[in-house]
Amino acid sequence: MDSLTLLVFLPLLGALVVAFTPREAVALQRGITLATLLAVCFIGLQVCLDFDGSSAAYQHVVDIPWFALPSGGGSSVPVHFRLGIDGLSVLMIGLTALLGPIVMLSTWGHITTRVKEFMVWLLIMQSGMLGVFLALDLVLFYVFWEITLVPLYFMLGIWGGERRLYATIKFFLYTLAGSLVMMVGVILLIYQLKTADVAKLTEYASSLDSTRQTWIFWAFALAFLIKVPAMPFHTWLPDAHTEAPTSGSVILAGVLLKMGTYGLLRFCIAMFPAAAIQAAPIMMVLGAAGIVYGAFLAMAQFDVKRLVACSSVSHLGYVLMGLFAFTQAGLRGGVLQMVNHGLSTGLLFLLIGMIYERRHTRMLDQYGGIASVMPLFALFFTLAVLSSVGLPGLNGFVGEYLILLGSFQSQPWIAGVAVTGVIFGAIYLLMATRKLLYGPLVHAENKRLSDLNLREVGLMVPIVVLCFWIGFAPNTFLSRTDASIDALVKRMQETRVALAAGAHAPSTAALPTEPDRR
Amino acid sequence: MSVPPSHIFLLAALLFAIGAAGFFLRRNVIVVLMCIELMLNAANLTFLAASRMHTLAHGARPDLQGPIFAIFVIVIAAVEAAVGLALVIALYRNKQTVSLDDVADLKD
Amino acid sequence: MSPQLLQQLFTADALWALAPLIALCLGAMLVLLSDILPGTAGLRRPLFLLTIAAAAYGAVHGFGAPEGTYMMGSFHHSHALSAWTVIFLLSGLIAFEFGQRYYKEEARFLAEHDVLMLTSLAGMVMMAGAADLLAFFIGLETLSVPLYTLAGFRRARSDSVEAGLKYFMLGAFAAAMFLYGAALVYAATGTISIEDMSGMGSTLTEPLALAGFALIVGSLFFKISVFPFHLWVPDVYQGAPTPVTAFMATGTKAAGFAFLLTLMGQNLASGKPVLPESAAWIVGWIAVITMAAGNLGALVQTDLKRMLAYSGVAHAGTMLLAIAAGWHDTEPHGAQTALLFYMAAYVFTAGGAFGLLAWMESEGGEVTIESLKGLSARRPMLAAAMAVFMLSLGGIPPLGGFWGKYLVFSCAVRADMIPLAVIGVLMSVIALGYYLKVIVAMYMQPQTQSHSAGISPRLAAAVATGVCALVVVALGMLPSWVLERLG
Amino acid sequence: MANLIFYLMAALAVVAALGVVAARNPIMSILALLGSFFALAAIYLVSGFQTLAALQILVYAGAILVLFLFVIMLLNLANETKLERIDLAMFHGRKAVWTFLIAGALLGISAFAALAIVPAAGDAPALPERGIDELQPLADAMFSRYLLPFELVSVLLLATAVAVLVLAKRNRGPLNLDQGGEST
Repeated sequence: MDSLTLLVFLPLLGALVVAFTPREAVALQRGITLATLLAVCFIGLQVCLDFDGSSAAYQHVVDIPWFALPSGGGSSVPVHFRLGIDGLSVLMIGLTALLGPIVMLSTWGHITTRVKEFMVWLLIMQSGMLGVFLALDLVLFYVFWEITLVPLYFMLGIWGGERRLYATIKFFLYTLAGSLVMMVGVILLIYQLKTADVAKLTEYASSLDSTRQTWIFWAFALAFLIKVPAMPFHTWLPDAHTEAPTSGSVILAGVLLKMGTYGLLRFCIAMFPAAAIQAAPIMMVLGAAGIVYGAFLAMAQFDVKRLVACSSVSHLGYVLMGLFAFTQAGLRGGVLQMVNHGLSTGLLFLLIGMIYERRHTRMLDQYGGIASVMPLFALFFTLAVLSSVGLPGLNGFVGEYLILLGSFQSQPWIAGVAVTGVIFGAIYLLMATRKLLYGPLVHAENKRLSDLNLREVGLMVPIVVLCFWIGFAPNTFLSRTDASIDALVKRMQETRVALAAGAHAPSTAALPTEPDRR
Repeated sequence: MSVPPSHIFLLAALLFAIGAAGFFLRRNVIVVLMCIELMLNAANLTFLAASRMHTLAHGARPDLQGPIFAIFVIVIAAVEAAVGLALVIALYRNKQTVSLDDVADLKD
Repeated sequence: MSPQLLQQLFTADALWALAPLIALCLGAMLVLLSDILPGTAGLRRPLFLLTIAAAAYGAVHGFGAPEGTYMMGSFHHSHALSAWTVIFLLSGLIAFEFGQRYYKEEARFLAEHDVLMLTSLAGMVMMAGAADLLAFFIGLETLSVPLYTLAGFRRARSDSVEAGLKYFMLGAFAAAMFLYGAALVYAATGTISIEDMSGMGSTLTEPLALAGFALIVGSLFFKISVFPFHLWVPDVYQGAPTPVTAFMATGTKAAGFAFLLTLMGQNLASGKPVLPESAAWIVGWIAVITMAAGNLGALVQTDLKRMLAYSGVAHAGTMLLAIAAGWHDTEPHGAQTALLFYMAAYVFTAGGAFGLLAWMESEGGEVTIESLKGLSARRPMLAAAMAVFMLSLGGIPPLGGFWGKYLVFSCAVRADMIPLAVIGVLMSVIALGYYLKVIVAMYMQPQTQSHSAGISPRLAAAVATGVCALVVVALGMLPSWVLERLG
Repeated sequence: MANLIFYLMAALAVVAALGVVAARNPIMSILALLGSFFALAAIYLVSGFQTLAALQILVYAGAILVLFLFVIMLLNLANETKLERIDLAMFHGRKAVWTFLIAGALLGISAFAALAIVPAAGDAPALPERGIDELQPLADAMFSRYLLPFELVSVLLLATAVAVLVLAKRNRGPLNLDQGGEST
């Protein structure tokens, strides 16, 4: 079996095996899960290393016919099990694969009941997320997209905090509403173009008439914006993060939200460049608004986890802005910032989880001065915060810099507003750090806190290494995305020229004369 | 007889409407069943009126679809009456009533 | 009857086309005999299963029989009919398996129960294959009369008898409505053959025909529980014995939709709808309103059976959307394919859910959301199966219900009914609201004291539950299983 | 003459139908129904359907109505204390509004449709000499073109017998039909 199929099915296989272990054999379940995720991580990273960054083509493509959907006029559209990676997805694959074992290792501390079920959901989640990033068939993508809802729903609902039922149903219904509208878009697109192959769709979609393009664009965009979550649709996120168990939060922040931005990039922008250009000002405003609003929201929080959750809204605003700048710098920054946010916010959630396990509170006023009792924790936390606020030398700086650069090139005013977010971000995160770590040690309970153990440090080391690596040598990563991004930028420029010339319809290809029929 | 077809149809419509009104107005299950029989008869009359109309239109070649349908309807009417009355008896055993007002165990 | 006539009527092809019907009728009589003859009581169950198997064999073999009308134009045979027949049989089989050891006081009438079930199945096949209004009407009654009785089967319980009576009253009213409508259509067109009608063009839009079709469709809406004729559903479903409810919710609905498809021309040689095109948007809006009525009704229920009953209304609405799209669908058999798939998934999903309910009910009385709390700890497999059914009903991939939903909304999109499709998909968000409530209770809330009644082991029910859940998953993973056989 | 019979019988049918709905005593309803059926049979006869007219009397009046009568007597429903209240209150309230809406809509639609029938132009040809539904052709059609529904009806009748048996058979204990009759 080739590696991409393995990436998707290995976790499922692991889930099946775990499901058949006896309920009490917790160590066995953990062992199998960890082994599976490590294997997936290894394969995933290997795939990313093998990726040829100089080509914009899909690589490692797997293509197996799955079934055929009736699609009008007696013809049918074959749906394939088609996987592959290109510059837009390669980093996300790496990130997802890497975070898998890390998340698993973090569960030792906080998942003590119904371990088996959790492991099963964790593995299914991994398989679903990898599927979303790998799928090159629109229907397959949609299936994976919805599958990922279920495991997180259970993770939140069973192992979450006190208001978990509210949060989990809100999360589920909110995101489902978006994806169902997308379903109508998917159906319409497939019906119009008679193919479900993402590559062909990308090629043909711009031949649709512009109104239709705009409608389908927004049907997709709605689902992705809710998932990101962009500003007016963000209300589910703080609730979900606050109530989720640590591992859930890490998955949510690390990977799940990126599915939204990835979707915007792969489907909204790449498929409908003309509609995307028209929507760009709105999207960039949403991004900038998210940056500023998220920052203000975060400033008002007393719960440190909720604070980080709100900061996610702010950080993903950058990504949104960068992607819709359509400049090389903006897109590169956007793609890189997706990884950065996964690393640094993931790290923050891990750390918050660790301290919560010890102290069972996340209220900032319950802490203070714990740097003296937990020096290692303080070190990692400070690092994570600095990476998050974009200190030069760490990963966040590169991403934010590229994004702001790219945005200035296309929409200076909006970018100008967004810059203020950098300052706000620094303020609330550093304030939180001060309240948490420094100052006098007021609360007696905090004096007995034990510092991080070997497992906890070990699971964070890879993330920290990556933070520095991206900070110092971002090209290792960016070089893999460049070919795809350059191709996209070129396409956007052509479309822009065509739009300006008034010929809004065909930009790259006419409708296929020989539709993909069976 | 030279009655225009529309008059027969109107009679059937009237009978059907009276039956339907009785179906909703009456509380006694048995009378409600009778109202259904009334409606079935209205339908039968329509079938026969239509058959007659088509027979006339075809130049006196009998159109048998209507009468056949009507015969089946009479059989089905008997079937429904039998099952309906059996249900009435079962209801009476349980609740000593045949009034629909007392049939209200199942509600939101 | 002359031998020539017999030869003309009963050709080999006709016999194969009618095989499921013949098998079911013969089976009903054999089961009845086994009850009467001394010492053959043990044969009841094997005979029932054998009948289903024989009918299914006939149906599967019927895939090969040439399509067309048989019995001088009363019965239409097509591949789709074979598929519908298989769905009916599955619905009956699932209801039968879950009905094992369900009845206590009525156990001495089990043979009668099975006879009624088999006749009802014969009625469904007749409805789906009816090529004229008379054949359909007889099928409808053959379906309904046994079902009235089955709904009131627990005759010592007033809620069951009440359900039977309610179902009977409204069913009889609907039948009268159908007959009156059929008479008007016959008056307008001069024929009761649907095939003949489909070629009549403007005759079909005369006032007389329009009034007739409106009444016919209204009575069908009653059978498939569509707004505004859905009000009987919760009461009857709740009062009827739960295995019978499963049968009503799946089989009856399937039979009603099969005939609606015939009226839409999908089983006819001409392929032209009999119903006037101007109804497309009306039916579409009725579909959407039905979804809303069903989902909102289900949202406030605490009794699981009642909730599932309302959800059945919502599903009928979704399926009706495919019918509404039928006039303008660019895919000639799009609605047929979509509904067959939808129903195939729904038979296992709803059949499984209702069946599971019947199983749980037999020990602890009524099953409410409250009583499901903590089920995953007590009976993990049961809870998992229920969760699969709920998610499939909600249309979450990779479960069978998802593809059904996808195909139905594809019909709507192809027919350019995009606003309806969008409202329709958003309705399923509401639907998830209550399906998730069940999962929340089972998995995320601790058991409450009052409901700790155990669930007795029952082999037939356990096997049926397992098979249903597996098929629901398999249909989601490999929709080609069904889709390719329909193509 | 035939026209006169038709209109007379039509009036009788309508009045009798109203009687079915309005009679307080179910026995009276049955009698009214009988009258309505009789009137319809007469209409069938003058319209050229002698077989159907005979069946109408035989099956409806002879079998179905007797069945109704039997059950009413069995359950002692003609007892004065059990009669339904029939008064003007019945025609008030939400239920009545709905009833008249539905019945009115049914009547309106079908009347509109019926009036839209264009009478055949010119001299209407006479009906077939021996009526429309002669027994021989009727039987021929029944056992060829309509054989399948006919056969299925036989199965349905069998099922009906079973159904009635299940629903109405005594329980093991004594039938408690009398209780209801006497306690009230």
